[in-house]
Amino acid sequence: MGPQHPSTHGVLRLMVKLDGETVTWCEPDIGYLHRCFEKLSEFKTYPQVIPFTDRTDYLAALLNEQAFVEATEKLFGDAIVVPERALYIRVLVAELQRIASHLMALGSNALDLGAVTPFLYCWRDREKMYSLFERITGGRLLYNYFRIGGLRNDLPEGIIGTPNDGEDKADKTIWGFINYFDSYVWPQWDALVTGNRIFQWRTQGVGVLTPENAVAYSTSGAVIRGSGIKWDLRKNLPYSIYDRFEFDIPVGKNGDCFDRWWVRQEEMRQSSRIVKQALAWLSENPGEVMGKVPRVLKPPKGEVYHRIEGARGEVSCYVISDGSPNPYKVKWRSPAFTHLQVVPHLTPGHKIADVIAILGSIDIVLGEVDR
Amino acid sequence: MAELWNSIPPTIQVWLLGFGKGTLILLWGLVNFFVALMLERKISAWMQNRVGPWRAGLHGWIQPLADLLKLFVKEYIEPRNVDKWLFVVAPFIAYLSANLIWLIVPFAPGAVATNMDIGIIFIAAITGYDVIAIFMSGWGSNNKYSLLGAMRGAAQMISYEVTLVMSIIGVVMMAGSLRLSDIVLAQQERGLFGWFLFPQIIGFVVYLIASLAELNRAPFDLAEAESELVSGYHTEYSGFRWAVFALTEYIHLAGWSAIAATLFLGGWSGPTLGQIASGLGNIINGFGYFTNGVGTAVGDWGLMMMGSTVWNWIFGFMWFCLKTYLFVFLAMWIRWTLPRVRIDQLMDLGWKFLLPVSLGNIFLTSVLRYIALANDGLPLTIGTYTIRLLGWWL
Amino acid sequence: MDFLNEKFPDAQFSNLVNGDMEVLVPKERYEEVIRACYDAGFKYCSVLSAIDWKDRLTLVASLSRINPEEVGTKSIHVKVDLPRQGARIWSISNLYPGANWHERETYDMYGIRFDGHPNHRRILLPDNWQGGHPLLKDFVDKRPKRPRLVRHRYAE
Amino acid sequence: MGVTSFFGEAWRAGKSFITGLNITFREMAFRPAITVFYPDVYDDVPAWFRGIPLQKTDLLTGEYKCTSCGMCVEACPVNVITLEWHQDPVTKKKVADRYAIDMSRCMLCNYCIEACPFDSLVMGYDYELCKVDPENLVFEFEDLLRLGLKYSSAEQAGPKAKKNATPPWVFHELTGATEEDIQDVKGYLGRAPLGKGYAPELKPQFQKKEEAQPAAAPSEAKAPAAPAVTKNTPTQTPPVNANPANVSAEAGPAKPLTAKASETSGQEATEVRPDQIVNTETGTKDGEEDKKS
Repeated sequence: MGPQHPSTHGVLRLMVKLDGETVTWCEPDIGYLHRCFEKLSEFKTYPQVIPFTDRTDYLAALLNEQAFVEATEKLFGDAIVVPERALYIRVLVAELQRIASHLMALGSNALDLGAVTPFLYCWRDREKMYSLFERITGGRLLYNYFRIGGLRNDLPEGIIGTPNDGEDKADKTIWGFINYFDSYVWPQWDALVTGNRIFQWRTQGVGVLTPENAVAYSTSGAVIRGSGIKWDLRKNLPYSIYDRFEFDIPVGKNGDCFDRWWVRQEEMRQSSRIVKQALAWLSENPGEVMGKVPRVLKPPKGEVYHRIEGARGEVSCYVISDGSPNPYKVKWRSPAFTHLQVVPHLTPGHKIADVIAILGSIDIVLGEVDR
Repeated sequence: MAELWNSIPPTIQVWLLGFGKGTLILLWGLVNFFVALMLERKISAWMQNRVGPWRAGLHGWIQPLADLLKLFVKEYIEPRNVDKWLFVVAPFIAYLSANLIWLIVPFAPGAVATNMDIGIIFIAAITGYDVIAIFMSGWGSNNKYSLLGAMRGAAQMISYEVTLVMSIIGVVMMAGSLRLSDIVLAQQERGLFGWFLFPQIIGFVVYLIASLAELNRAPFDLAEAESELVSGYHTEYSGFRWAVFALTEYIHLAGWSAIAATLFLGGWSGPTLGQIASGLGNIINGFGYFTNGVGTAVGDWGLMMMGSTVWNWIFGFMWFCLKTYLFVFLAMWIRWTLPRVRIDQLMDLGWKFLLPVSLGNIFLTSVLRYIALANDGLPLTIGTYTIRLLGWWL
Repeated sequence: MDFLNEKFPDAQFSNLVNGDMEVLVPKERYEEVIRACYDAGFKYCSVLSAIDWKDRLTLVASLSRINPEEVGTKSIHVKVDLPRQGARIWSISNLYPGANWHERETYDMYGIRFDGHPNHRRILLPDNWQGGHPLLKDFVDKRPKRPRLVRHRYAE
Repeated sequence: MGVTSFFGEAWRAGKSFITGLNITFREMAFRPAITVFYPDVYDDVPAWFRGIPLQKTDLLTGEYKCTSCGMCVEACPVNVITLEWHQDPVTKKKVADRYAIDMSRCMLCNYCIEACPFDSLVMGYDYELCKVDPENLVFEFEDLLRLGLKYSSAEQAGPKAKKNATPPWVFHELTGATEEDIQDVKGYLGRAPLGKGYAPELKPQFQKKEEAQPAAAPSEAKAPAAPAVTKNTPTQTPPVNANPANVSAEAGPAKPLTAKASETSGQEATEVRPDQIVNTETGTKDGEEDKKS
């Protein structure tokens, strides 16, 4: 199956042995999108690596930037102080990005299961979101917005909006989008796809990952939470300023495709909660968004392993500095790469249609797998 | 004209008629393809907040023509190692089987290509062709996706054929004939809203689901499931051969919708121009209370028009198309809403749910009908009134 | 994390900037340390990679504990120094199935061989790749470079 | 499977299907299409949009702002900027021989703009950069300048303004840009500039002639610089027929310019249209040059 196949989310090749329609053996073959990110980083200065991190997981680019930027800031220690406002804006855009990424995950999963219309709805709402991102950062998909020590620019004027902005302002103000999302998008998804019996037939009891295996296979994000382990690095390893926000972690029960789907769907709502809190803070506290940084960034010698909760799971970044402007080594731990290992474990015994469902439910992005 | 026609020997007459009807049916199939394809694209677009095709023609409504022309001039790619004969012939067999359905569909009073006694059986028979075509294309393509799609398609169509016929039997029992024209007439006799849809609601739902499965349409489009088996049995096709498959799909859709309209919605039956006009005249006359000239004139004209074969045809045809496309719309609506089922769930649904339900429907229909017929002549009491009501109902 | 201190007093301990603990062990005791960590509840292998220090390679395995109640969880980085040429080491992927592909990637990029790995092949690079192990510092890409595009006047 | 669960399942399934059908029907019937008819209608581009890096020109002096310092080349993560320069033996300044951006590899990260110490680079709003030939995606200095004119502005003539600056039409000669190119009448590279952020403040010869016309009327007689200007511009500025406003001022694109080149006309222009601040500035500047000549 693949590399050119409509539902492999990129260029993934799944070698599958079939007995009739039942899968007996499956192995992913990756590397078709390898772009030498880690080698490339060794030749770039620290700021220059940021746009490349966008390109690993292109559906959640801001979260990758967050991982790398915060790792580098940790290397600097106290030498770089990021302004409060920048931290809040980072959380704000990261959570918006998480909603966008989850929307895409749900949409493509629905498409894999044959429902085309939800996918188009996902695009419709994501477009609104991308207009917001475009206004904030200047890019639609690859933003290059975070900087070491702050952000490129403050939020543009009028983007926050007021808490009673409705759907008509969904692509103009963040409040407008969040209200539209809470009142329209989320219930629509819930009724149209999650409540649909065919969808439930297709996903419940398919691709069950037990909690033990979820830990053993190093899964994270929605996959480990779908298996019933309440593990979220935003809570368990509070990076940035996530300890100041109030949100819950949804957990699944059975660890099947439906639970992973449901966790994602719930998480979007929690993200919108965080966004609301951040918006409330931001509309009251203006200020700088860029801290004082030297013109040439030379972190002191040292190494740091920074883990954040990306949209798909644990995005972590292992940066080693030798005191020069270029990182000595950057290791990118991408969740999709790790999650894809589970596919050979989950698929045997299922029908070929379930392979697609499982692949969709662990939500891989091949840009991130191959880096 | 008539003399000229009579001067032709009867054998040749038959041939000429056959050719004429066949050409008309094929043309009608093409018309259906254009309309249904465009409807599909537009309806899906509207459901997804899009506008759909927009450039070709006014708001893109002649897009199918442009597509067909494009597909005509495309290269016919024939992959290596295909079974050439099967590969080439398969789309045309599918096309044939789709068009054959239209042979027995009554378009308007008396307007039917072949008024067969065994209409329903004929339908059941020719759907078998489609299975053969799909399997030929899947096997001939020499492609794993095609083969899987073909196997799925064959399994699905064969198992749903049973259910399909079972769901129709209720209607046949009520009409007492396998001939489609008779079924329409039986519904017309039952008066306004005497369609078999109401008494046979179970049969109708089963028929709807089974025909969707028979048509390989979502949520049962397993044979071409694009996210699993790239494009199923027609993965390897391109150019005009692929276009023939597309043609087949939409003609088939319209054909099954036409059958559904005939069986359950009374086919061409519906108020004709004459009936409307006479009814209008009756209203203007105040149902006889204040007869006036205008009302009488309109009513008389209506009575005159009632005898007009041409107008009855036109109106019958209109009602027929309306009902057919109601079903086409329904199929599209369902397609763009629901996700796809899995093959084992499909089989479960077919054999474990729809078949028992349709058998139960047959049983229910026969029992009620027996009771209703048996008690037809009894004096009017509350009990017998209920039974009489049932008798109308069935 | 004191359990490691007690068990392996000879290993080198240090702390990373973000509070993670780092333990540098000799190659022979790697398996022992990993098993000790595993038994102590560190059942989650976050990442496994290597660093090329030009004179040696350092294998890093980051292990952490999945405990939903624990806030501010710390991970252990087990480090092993290896020679640059022909490095072989015990594979942890039977203990941590999640490290399977990370080990394959480390082999792919640094050339470290893992004994007992269930599927020891290249992963990101093609199986027939002959160009060496790209993340080594002395790796030279011998493939032809894409030429710079040159255009002198606007042609359209 | 018991009878209850049999029919219960059917009921649940039917209910959920009808919910779904209801949603799609409502979407179909009651909500408008969100399609943007792209080649006909362009969506809004926000102020921060990153299209293509372009070179700005100081419209007051007519000089490009780039000093070939090479900061952008250093900052570029993908090395798409080619800069070749030599040192002018007289002025001891760097002169760029070649400055090109290979847009086939540019990833629009904005670092060159941030690195530029002279505010010379700007991210344009043009996003339709498709070319048949990848070699046509190499944008040379002339192209960058020509396209960057839309985003250029006239700087305040402070004490730093050079006295012997190049006359304002020089970049015309350098880039071979016609008014059509600058105003992007043909939609040569994407869309016309937007008002947000970078409002184009253009030299009079690049503004619509309609606006220049009232200033031109009273001072036709005094046009000492007219020959010089016509000498420089005619080949590069053919009569532009695409713009109906230009047809009325067919007397030659140079004439209104020269008319504006006097102090009096500049003042008159402010009287007629007080919002044309740029015009007055440039007018005075040009006037000084007139005096010198």
